[in-house]
Amino acid sequence: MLDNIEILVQAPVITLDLVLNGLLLGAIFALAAYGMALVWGVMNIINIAQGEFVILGGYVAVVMAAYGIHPLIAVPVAALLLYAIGWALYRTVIFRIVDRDLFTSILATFGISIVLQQLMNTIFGGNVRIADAGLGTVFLMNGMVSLAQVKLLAFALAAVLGSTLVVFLKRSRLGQAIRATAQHPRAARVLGIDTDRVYAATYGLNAAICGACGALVAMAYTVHPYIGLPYTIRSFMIVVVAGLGNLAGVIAAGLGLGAAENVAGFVFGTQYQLAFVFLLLVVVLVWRNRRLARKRGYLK
Amino acid sequence: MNAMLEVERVSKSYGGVRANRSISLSVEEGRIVGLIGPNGSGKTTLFSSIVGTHPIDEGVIRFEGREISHLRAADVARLGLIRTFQQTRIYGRMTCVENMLISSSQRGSSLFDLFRARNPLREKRAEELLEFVGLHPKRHLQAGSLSFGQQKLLEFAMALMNEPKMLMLDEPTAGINPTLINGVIDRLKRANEEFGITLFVIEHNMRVIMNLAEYIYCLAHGELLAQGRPDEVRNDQRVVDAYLGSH
Amino acid sequence: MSKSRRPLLGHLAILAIGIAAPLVFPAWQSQMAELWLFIVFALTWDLVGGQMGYNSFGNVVFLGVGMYACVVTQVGLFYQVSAYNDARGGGATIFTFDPRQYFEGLAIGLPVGAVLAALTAAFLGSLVLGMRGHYFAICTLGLGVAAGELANGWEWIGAGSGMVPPNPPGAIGDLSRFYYYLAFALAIVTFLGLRWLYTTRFRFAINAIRDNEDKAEAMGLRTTQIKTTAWVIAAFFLGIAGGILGNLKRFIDPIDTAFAGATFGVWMVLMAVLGGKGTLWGPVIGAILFQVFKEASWTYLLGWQRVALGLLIVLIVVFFPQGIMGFLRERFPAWFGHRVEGVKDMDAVEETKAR
Amino acid sequence: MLHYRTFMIAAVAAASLPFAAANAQSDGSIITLGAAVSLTGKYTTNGEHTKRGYDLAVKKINEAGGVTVGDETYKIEIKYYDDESTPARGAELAERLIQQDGIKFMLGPYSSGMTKAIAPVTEEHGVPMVEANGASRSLFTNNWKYLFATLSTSEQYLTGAITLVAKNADDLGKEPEEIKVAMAFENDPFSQDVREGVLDDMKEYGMEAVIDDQLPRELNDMTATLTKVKALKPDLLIVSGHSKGAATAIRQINELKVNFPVLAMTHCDSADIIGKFGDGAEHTLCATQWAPTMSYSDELFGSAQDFAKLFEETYGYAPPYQAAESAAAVQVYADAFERAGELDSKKVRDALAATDMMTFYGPIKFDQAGKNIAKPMALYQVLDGEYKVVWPSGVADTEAVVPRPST
Repeated sequence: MLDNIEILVQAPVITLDLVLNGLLLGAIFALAAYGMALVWGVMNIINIAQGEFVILGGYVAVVMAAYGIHPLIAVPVAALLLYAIGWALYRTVIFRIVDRDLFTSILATFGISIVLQQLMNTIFGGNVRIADAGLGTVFLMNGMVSLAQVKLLAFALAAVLGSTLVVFLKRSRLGQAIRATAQHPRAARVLGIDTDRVYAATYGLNAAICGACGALVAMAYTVHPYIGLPYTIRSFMIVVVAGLGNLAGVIAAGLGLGAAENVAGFVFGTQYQLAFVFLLLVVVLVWRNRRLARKRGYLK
Repeated sequence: MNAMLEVERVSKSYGGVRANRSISLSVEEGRIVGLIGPNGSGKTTLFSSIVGTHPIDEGVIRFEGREISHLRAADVARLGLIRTFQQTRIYGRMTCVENMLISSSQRGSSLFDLFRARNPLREKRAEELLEFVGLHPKRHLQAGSLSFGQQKLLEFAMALMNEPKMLMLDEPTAGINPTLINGVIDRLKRANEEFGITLFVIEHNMRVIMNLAEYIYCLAHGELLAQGRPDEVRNDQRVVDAYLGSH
Repeated sequence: MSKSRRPLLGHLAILAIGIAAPLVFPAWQSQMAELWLFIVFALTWDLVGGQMGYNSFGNVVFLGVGMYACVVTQVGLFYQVSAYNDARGGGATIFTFDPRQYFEGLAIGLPVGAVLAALTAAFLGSLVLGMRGHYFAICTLGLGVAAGELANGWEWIGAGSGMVPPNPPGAIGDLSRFYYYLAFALAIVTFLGLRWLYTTRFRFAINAIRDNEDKAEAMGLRTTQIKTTAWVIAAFFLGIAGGILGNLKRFIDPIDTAFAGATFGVWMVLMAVLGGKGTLWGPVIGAILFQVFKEASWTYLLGWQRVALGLLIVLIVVFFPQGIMGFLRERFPAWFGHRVEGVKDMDAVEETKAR
Repeated sequence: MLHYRTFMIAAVAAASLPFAAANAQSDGSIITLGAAVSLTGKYTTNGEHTKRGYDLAVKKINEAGGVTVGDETYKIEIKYYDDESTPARGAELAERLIQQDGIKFMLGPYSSGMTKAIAPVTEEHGVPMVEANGASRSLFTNNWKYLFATLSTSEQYLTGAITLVAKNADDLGKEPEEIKVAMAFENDPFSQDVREGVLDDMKEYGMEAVIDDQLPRELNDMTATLTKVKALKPDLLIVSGHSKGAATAIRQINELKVNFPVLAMTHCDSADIIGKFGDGAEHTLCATQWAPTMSYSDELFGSAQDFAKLFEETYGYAPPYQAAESAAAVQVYADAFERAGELDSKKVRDALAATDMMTFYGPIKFDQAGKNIAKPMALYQVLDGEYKVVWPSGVADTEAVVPRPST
């Protein structure tokens, strides 16, 4: 561990490399997290099937690539398909748990995630798949920092998608309805907003975001039926850190997590990378709780 | 000298809003003291500050001469200072008797006491107090199934079960059927006389508080506006203005 | 038959069935042993999740701690743990345990596992039990996964290669029968222990926390202390269950066996919910039904069993959240001692009192 | 209503459970082998290769008339369960196969972890298990009597790579003891055992490990490790993490343009790195148990090439070695049944222990511990988009290109 830190101190450019690559991955996490924050904030549902949506989107890109269609085209296609899937899931299951407690939604969406994993395994096989976008690599600082173009592209697309979403939520009628419902469902209902439809759209929108995100994952990383969990967990972590309804926070936390994770993996060894993420989650929660707790001491 | 509760220059703000500004008051042992004031004048905030639900920004709170400003809620309660809530809080999925049994005084008791065998004295006391508030026939019902008024009575009984030295009641008659209010006042007075419990009562209903309290403090906009005996306060022009102004 | 004797006879019948089952159905004994452990899982989860209302996804931490602590003790009493675990890569040493060593290790290992799990609960509880509601659920989820990942990186206990519990000496004979009875005994002790616990005021205290924690605090209950105690009790029994499970499974994978949040961790929640949260018998019934469903789906729905499991979770949570006991209580409140008296004469009583 | 239905379903399931334990064992003239393989979970791909290997051999043997035991001929069947890629489940299913389904002969699962979980069970019940996918060395240090493995054990997987690098150290401008090795192994029983073997081999030449990272099981990014590789410039990078590790490594090495002289890994063919990455996979050294170009043959399948062709016709892709070694495991059983002359577990075990046969997959002969000592491990190299065996020299198609030409 110490020699790893030594490397970083001696060659700061490596830190830069780690951080930049981490930021690129973080953008994808942030995108998925934004979807999770949307569903959580508007519908009060924690969607454990988030990662499975991402992987499903990835498979859309993989399948299209297999038919010779450039995976970039898969980004909107995956979003559309996943919107439909999300909408259908809402109409069959999710609408029944909207007004129940978070615990119910965690368990129910966990069930959904198992089913999705299994179906993906049956349909697409258990193999590791990729969608090749056929892009090169960008070098900086005498080749010491290398960034895959596809990751840069994914980063850019994530940014575009994110800002489109913000504009959509601000400007469009549906977006305004979603925001109104998030703030006060009962009042929204009184004002004539069909909250049920808003919820369906929100859940579909989240799935669509994940789908687009997944297509990027398939281009830049790998997909596999059982690898959704990391995306769920990191989305979760990001939302918890950033809080709901705080887009800037979600982006900052997403990018920060990506970078921190990469540096931690380098310093502690990759075997502790995931443990680091989770312990960070626990530490953040405990710290938040401490901060919120009153400063009154115990009676001695 | 025999002030049981002393509040000295207590301030508390939430976000940017200053809910309590340098409030000082005291409640003497054995008395019934009222706290009135228009909506949003900081009465409930002061209660919460006293019993330790949240930290105060400035000031000192003493109970029986001992500073409790930094104690947590549970520890304040264990000293014998118990509050009730405006929106009643009871244990909805437990029966009335169970509600009572877990409400007995925690003063000086340890975790271990929770594992002790049943205590017939405690059970008898619970029945008596349920009888006292008129809920005895409903003692085996789930508390959550009671009407709002009955829940208020149950909460009152639970507070008595705790054998507090001082009981702080947040609007004990709010939401209660007007025909039942006299019964509530009667029981509060009996609790004060028979059980020797000092009462500190937030009340909106002027008729009730004038009837009940021996001394009254009035808050407005987070500050102490007036104090005195009921008739003094009632005739205080500032109090009248505050109430009228709030409408 | 008198009313007080009926439950006694019922209990005796269960005891008889439990003792006779492995002799009658020897082929099923390891599944039945697992079932008894599942009952312990569900009962202990319900203590915190059902009775106290703190839905934990991290109880699997105590299972894993108990499992590792027990097995490490079993080995450590007689050999160097690091040497034992290094040998997985092929050492010359062969580690054998004679019957005395084997049972001695187990007799010390199980309590060590229980105590360590309880200590872990005390420590973690003081950190995370201050949180309310869903933040607690999330935090425990994180704890469960983090524990698995840490164990997965810790060389001393075998890291990702896992750890093999001591090989039982051949003289012992049918090992899974031995563990069946151990698991059975643990389930009985846990059940009776919790049944006693639920007769004390401690049960009222944790129910009060479930129903209204602020009120409980305002009434002088030190809630964090009580919550931690409940978690410690759950962890204690889970720790023993972990030790038994590790030896029963004979190979401890850090993520798939010990800190198996995605399987045991979720199953314990599911079993309690299925049977009915906040009841004594609910988790037991839930565990039985779940185990039967699980085993049946493995036989009849090969390759689709996880789909079936996922659908089961969704169905239970969405359509049957009150569980079997909850359902029965709604329909037949009288069975549960919830007396409902004539509402009409109640109002009359109230009126007279008020006058 | 729904509650009643739930209840009824559960009740029916409960009632029907005991009947599941019906008679599966050799009624009439069928021998049933039992296997718990990964049909779901993270090892699905390789579990499938394993199952297809078994199935193909069974089909072929039955077509050829089955096995003659004593005076009777038997057909072979396999009873499968899905272990979901979790060891805890594997042990349970083994017990189930033996106790409830009455299986007397077991085939192995996929992966070392799963085999580790199952072996104690089969051992306790005295049921022979011929396994083809548990390479971990520790499986063979327990004095187990009923465990036999057709494959070479894990410590041999990458011996070839170390040897080749040591031999070609000159071309790297170094002495063998100056060679710097970077290691990235998944944190699972198999890969960790491969690591142990690599460390032993390195010690022999005095090589130094400059990176020793363990990859998480939920692997989706190995940037941290590859950045270290960039910084420390090792001569050899070794990666082992089943199919997922192989695919992720090659993808990111190419993307980050990490340059180093030699890359060696496991599971190239089961991850199909050539199909996925084309040029990106060029010059990678891959551990393999078997290759279709090898010159082994037997009567059932013919040559290795014939097996490969048959497999491809049947399943539509070239057989990874996992399929070949699994098919061989069934052949071993068939052979042992015939030699044992009766279907008694103990007798069959003794016959298995005495196995000395040639198959399309290579020679099979078990040592005391039950591992196959007759067949060497081999090494592929990806050359011009094809897997070429480059080591050991006896079976090599061509000369290895080490280090890879710098581009």
